[in-house]
Amino acid sequence: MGPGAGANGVVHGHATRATFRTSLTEAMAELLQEDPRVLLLGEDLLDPYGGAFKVTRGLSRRFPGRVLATPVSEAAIIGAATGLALGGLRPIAEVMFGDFLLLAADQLINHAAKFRAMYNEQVTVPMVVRAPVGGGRGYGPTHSQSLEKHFLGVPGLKVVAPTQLHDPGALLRAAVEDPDPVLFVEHKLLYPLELQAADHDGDVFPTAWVQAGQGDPAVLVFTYGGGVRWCLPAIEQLAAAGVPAMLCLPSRIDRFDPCPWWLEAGEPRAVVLVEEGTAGSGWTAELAARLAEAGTGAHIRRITCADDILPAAGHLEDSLLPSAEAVVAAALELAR
Amino acid sequence: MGPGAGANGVVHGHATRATFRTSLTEAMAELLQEDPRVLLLGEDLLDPYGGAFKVTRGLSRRFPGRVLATPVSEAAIIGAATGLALGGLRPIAEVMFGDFLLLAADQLINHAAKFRAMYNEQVTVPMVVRAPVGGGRGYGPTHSQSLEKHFLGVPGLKVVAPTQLHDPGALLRAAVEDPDPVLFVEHKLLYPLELQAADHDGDVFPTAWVQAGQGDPAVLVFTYGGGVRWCLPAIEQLAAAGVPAMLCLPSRIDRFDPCPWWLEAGEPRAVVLVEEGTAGSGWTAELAARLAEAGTGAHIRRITCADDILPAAGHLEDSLLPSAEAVVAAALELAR
Amino acid sequence: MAVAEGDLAVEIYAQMALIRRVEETLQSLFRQGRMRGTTHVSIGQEACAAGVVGALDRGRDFVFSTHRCHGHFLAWGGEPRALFAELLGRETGVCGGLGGSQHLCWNGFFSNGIQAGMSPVAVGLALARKAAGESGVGVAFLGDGTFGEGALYESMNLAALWGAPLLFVVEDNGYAQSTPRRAQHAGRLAARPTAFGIDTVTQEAGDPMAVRQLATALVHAVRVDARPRCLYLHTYRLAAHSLSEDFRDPDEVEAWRQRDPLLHMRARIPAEQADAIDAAIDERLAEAVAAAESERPARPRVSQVTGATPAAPIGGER
Amino acid sequence: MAVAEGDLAVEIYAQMALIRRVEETLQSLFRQGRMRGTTHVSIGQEACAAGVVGALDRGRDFVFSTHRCHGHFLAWGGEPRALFAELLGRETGVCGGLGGSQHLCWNGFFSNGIQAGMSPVAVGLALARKAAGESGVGVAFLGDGTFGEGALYESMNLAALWGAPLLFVVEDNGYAQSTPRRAQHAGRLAARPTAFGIDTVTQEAGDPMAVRQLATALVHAVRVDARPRCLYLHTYRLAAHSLSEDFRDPDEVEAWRQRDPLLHMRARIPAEQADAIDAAIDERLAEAVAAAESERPARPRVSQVTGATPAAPIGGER
Ligand SMILES: Cc1ncc(C[n+]2csc(CCOP(=O)(O)OP(=O)(O)O)c2C)c(N)n1
Ligand SMILES: Cc1ncc(C[n+]2csc(CCOP(=O)(O)OP(=O)(O)O)c2C)c(N)n1
Ligand SMILES: [Mg+2]
Ligand SMILES: [Mg+2]
Repeated sequence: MGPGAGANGVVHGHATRATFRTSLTEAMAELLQEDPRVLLLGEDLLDPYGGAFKVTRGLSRRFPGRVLATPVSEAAIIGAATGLALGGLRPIAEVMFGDFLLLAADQLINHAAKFRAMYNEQVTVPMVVRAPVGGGRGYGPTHSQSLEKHFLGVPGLKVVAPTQLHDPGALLRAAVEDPDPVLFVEHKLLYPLELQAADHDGDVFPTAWVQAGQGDPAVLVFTYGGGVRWCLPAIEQLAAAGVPAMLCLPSRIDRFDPCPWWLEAGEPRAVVLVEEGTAGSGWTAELAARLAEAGTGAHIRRITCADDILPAAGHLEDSLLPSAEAVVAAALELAR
Repeated sequence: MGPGAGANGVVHGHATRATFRTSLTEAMAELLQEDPRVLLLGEDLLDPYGGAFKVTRGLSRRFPGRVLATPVSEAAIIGAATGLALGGLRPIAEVMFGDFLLLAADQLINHAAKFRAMYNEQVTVPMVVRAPVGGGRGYGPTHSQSLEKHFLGVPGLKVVAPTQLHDPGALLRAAVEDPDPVLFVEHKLLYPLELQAADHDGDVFPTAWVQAGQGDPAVLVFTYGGGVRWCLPAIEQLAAAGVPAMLCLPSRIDRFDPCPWWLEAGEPRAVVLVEEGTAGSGWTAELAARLAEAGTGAHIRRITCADDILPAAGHLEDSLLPSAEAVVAAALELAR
Repeated sequence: MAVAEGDLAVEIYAQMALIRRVEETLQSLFRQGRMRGTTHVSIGQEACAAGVVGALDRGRDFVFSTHRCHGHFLAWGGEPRALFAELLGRETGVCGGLGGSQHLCWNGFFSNGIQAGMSPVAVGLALARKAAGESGVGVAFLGDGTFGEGALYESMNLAALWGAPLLFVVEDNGYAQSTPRRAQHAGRLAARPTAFGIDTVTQEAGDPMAVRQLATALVHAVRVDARPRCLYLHTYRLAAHSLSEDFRDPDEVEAWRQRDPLLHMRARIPAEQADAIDAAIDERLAEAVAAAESERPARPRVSQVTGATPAAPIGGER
Repeated sequence: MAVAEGDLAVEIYAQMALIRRVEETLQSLFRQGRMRGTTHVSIGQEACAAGVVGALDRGRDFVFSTHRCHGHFLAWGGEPRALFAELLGRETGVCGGLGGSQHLCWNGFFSNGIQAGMSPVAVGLALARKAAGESGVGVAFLGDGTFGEGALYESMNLAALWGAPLLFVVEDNGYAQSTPRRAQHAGRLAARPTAFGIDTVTQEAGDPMAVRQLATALVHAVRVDARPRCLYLHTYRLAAHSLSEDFRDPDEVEAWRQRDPLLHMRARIPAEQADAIDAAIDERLAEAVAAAESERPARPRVSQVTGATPAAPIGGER
């Protein structure tokens, strides 16, 4: 779905104090209220604790019996959610840290994602797996990763990543209403942020965009999820330096095609692709490949986490992650 | 390591009857013979059965106590191998079908691959995980996949994929001698094939290449592992059609940089990237991204498995997998 | 009682004989090269399928099976013709030729090729049915080798903790592929479910009637209190693990062949009746194979849900 | 005996007091914003670390720990200063500042942040040491919540099957994060290792001397026959799970605080001796913190083993 398709430039009107986190919490409350098939499961979701990142806080009190605290069993959580979905329910499972998704990789890829296709459309698995991801909090190598790249390109599996420039709750609702399993990755650093208005297209999982500077963008930046924290300042800095730039933020990141956006943006020469995951066969690799295959001739630079573990020490972590400076530098070099 | 680096055009001299499978078996026999630290573990490895694909046949009889048949516990197999490696041994673990690697994804990615870096170089994990992968045998959706793409771009993890144009046994030896964990993927259809001579560079994990037709190649094809079964006939067909073509077959597929090869090949306009894994953020995405980022300006086409489960029915499976025809067609279109 | 028991014996024999003949037919189709891929037959273990699945109510219950699933599928009422068509890659196969031998789905029956992978899924479905106020009971079949997989224990714990109406049925045939049970497991397997709060009953599957009786009682118990149970069956497969060679001690196999539960059941009903059953099965299967082989090849999937649109050149330069 | 026992009590008290004060120091460093990230303290559980780790031989044994690893690390002989430096992100940290609170490695001590993920690794290392003919014993610590993870059972089975010289030590503090044990597990947890062929002994960790005695006996038993055992300790953490709020019933926490094993141990040795120990610890830790804070920031890793060379433009056109 390109920007041309359903682009309508609608700006979301959010309650003044809505944050990324409350938007998600409220959406789950509404879903639980409206649809008896919806239920939540995951580790430590119950009140008063309300989940490690407090996204489900208040829900178990409001909806007794509809929020389930599970054992520390990631594979069984996802497997059970799959069975609940097969049985007509609409489970939203939480994996406490996205790093632990690897424990459920078999359930997600060899079970949930396969059933509809391999059973010849006799069943669907309308399940959502929420997972907080990302670094920047000094949690160290096993609690800071952005492993969603390993779940891209999986037949039958969608991957959605909201930012504060989307409506995270609406995205979660769309994921719940989707007939297929959706991996829903939430960057930890975004939770406290207030939602921000942005243009977006009309897709069920909309792509948001922001332009900085006047005239056709000389630089087009693509990122998703937590990448917004570097790319938003970066395009402002570029604009301030006289280089008009556009940031494109898909919310559905699997199978995202940057080409229509590049055309729409006026075929800018410079394209910067940014992701927090480590280098190699990730999200930006797919985008770069599509831009290349389509013959855009764009000058492309990927900015990713370095090819290394994420250290606990904050200054080391920062030195490996992307940054606004890196995005700006790459953009200026390409646009030069 | 580009072709310039250690290219020596050496052609392997193999015993007449050596196959892909016997090369691996013999290499393991030699390693067991030479190095008391080497041991094998995996499901059903013992004689007379000798493993699901018979790669370890004869070894448990020749080396009693050095080949361990495990329970059906993929996570524990890889975890135990990791501990054995920490303890100074050189384990070679077999995962019966590459599809089951997902059950060990956490062990591979959050444990084995991380230890050396996250423990600040105090330990190494010299472990090899062998896994037969790929389709073409009608084994259905959970026994036919090429999931190695999900293990690319993992800090600390190498991925090696031999073909019959390499020396599979030598590659396995190099993997065993490597200080870091190596995922070693063997395409099921290659096992019975006789080894074939080819040019190769001087890397520990060499890249092999084959040229078809006279003069500078108009088309450069990259693939690995099982992809050789389509690409080898494809370059011959291209040559027969008057289009000189070159096939480049890296054995180490993680972090492979196609750019030096493209330069060496005379900067051909047409580059076809072929992998058996499904579309999206896979091996060919990374290659295309590198070619694009480097500003090669090459015309690129990726050929992958369709974005779908691999059906059991043979004709359906064939219809989703790449083929020599698809490679030829893409090459001709690009080179036109 | 005698009459009812006689009827039951006939029913069970017919079920077992059907399974046996279907799988023998599959073996010969593979041998003749008329099928490709691989398959796992349950020859010798039919009492497990006939005994357990027959205790279920097809209207509300459901079955999670394994790689060795044909017997369970047939006992559940699946059509031999649809099974043959599936393995032949025909459009009319159970899953349109997509799944093949290990990946079946039909009317509340599911199998998958990943050992123990279906156990948490079974827990989830059982809980969904329970939440819907249906009194359905699920059966989750497992082999002894599958006790190697951690996901099984996560599932047993969850099933017992949350009260999933699920009967775990273990078909302990003493081997996982080529490896004997004692080389795979420490402790006594049947003690494991108990340690996860699941009451477990052990039974020799050589007596199909006893299996049925026990399964009926257990399914009833699960239905009543919606708590999981485990039925641990000792059985033996008389055929090789899959299509590969059988390396077990021939004497051991022969000893079990002498105790073939199918023959045991056959002896419990009148010979003419058994002959008639056999003849009817042979006729039915001959027709089923012929029909399946004449059916159209499986068609490519229509809806590719999350399919990417193929990249097409959009730049101006080509 | 009285003297020896007195010595032992002093040793154990000193160990426990050190752990307590180190973790209290960590808490206040975090509160003051001098550390970032997160941490899990073992306040209240020190008897497990002091009792068990002290039973090991640092020359040949090894320890696999969990997210709640500081106590185990210190009991193993790890330096408070190196631990502070690690959490402060200093070059001289246990792992050069790379691992942080949960990911420690030093001299045969390993921890990782993935629940149960280290258990198969511990089995492997134990087998390697056994293969080398060393009589080393490994301890693998676990929490009650960690019994949710399937990998643990795969590991217990393998350990018992292959005879890994490993002592599984469970610190059952009744909670996993915010969730009480009874809301996570069916059946009796201590029965589970037994079902995998691992003899299990249960003990209240309120009595540190008894823990040491039992641990010593079990480590010896494992060393002699190279078969795994399990020591199942009942304990309680007096602090919150991590740095977040503690939602447990304050009365419950208070009741356990009254039974604080550290006070119990303190009462078993002469008061002046205890005071002296405390004072020495305080002095040592003040120095350690000051030293750690003055050390150089952690340096980027040098060898990036499998690092990719950054893509550089090679085409002629730019
Ligand atoms: C996760 C996984 N690991 C390994 C296999 C390969 N495999 C297929 S059947 C089998 C043995 C299973 O043994 P058991 O559970 O006893 O069942 P049986 O074959 O005896 O019926 C194995 C290891 C698999 N299908 N899935
Ligand atoms: C695989 C995995 N899942 C979840 C977590 C998050 N987590 C950290 S500690 C913890 C609770 C562990 O409970 P327990 O084993 O009882 O240890 P305790 O914290 O009580 O010492 C959880 C769920 C994790 N670290 N790893
Ligand atoms: Mg078996
Ligand atoms: Mg606990």
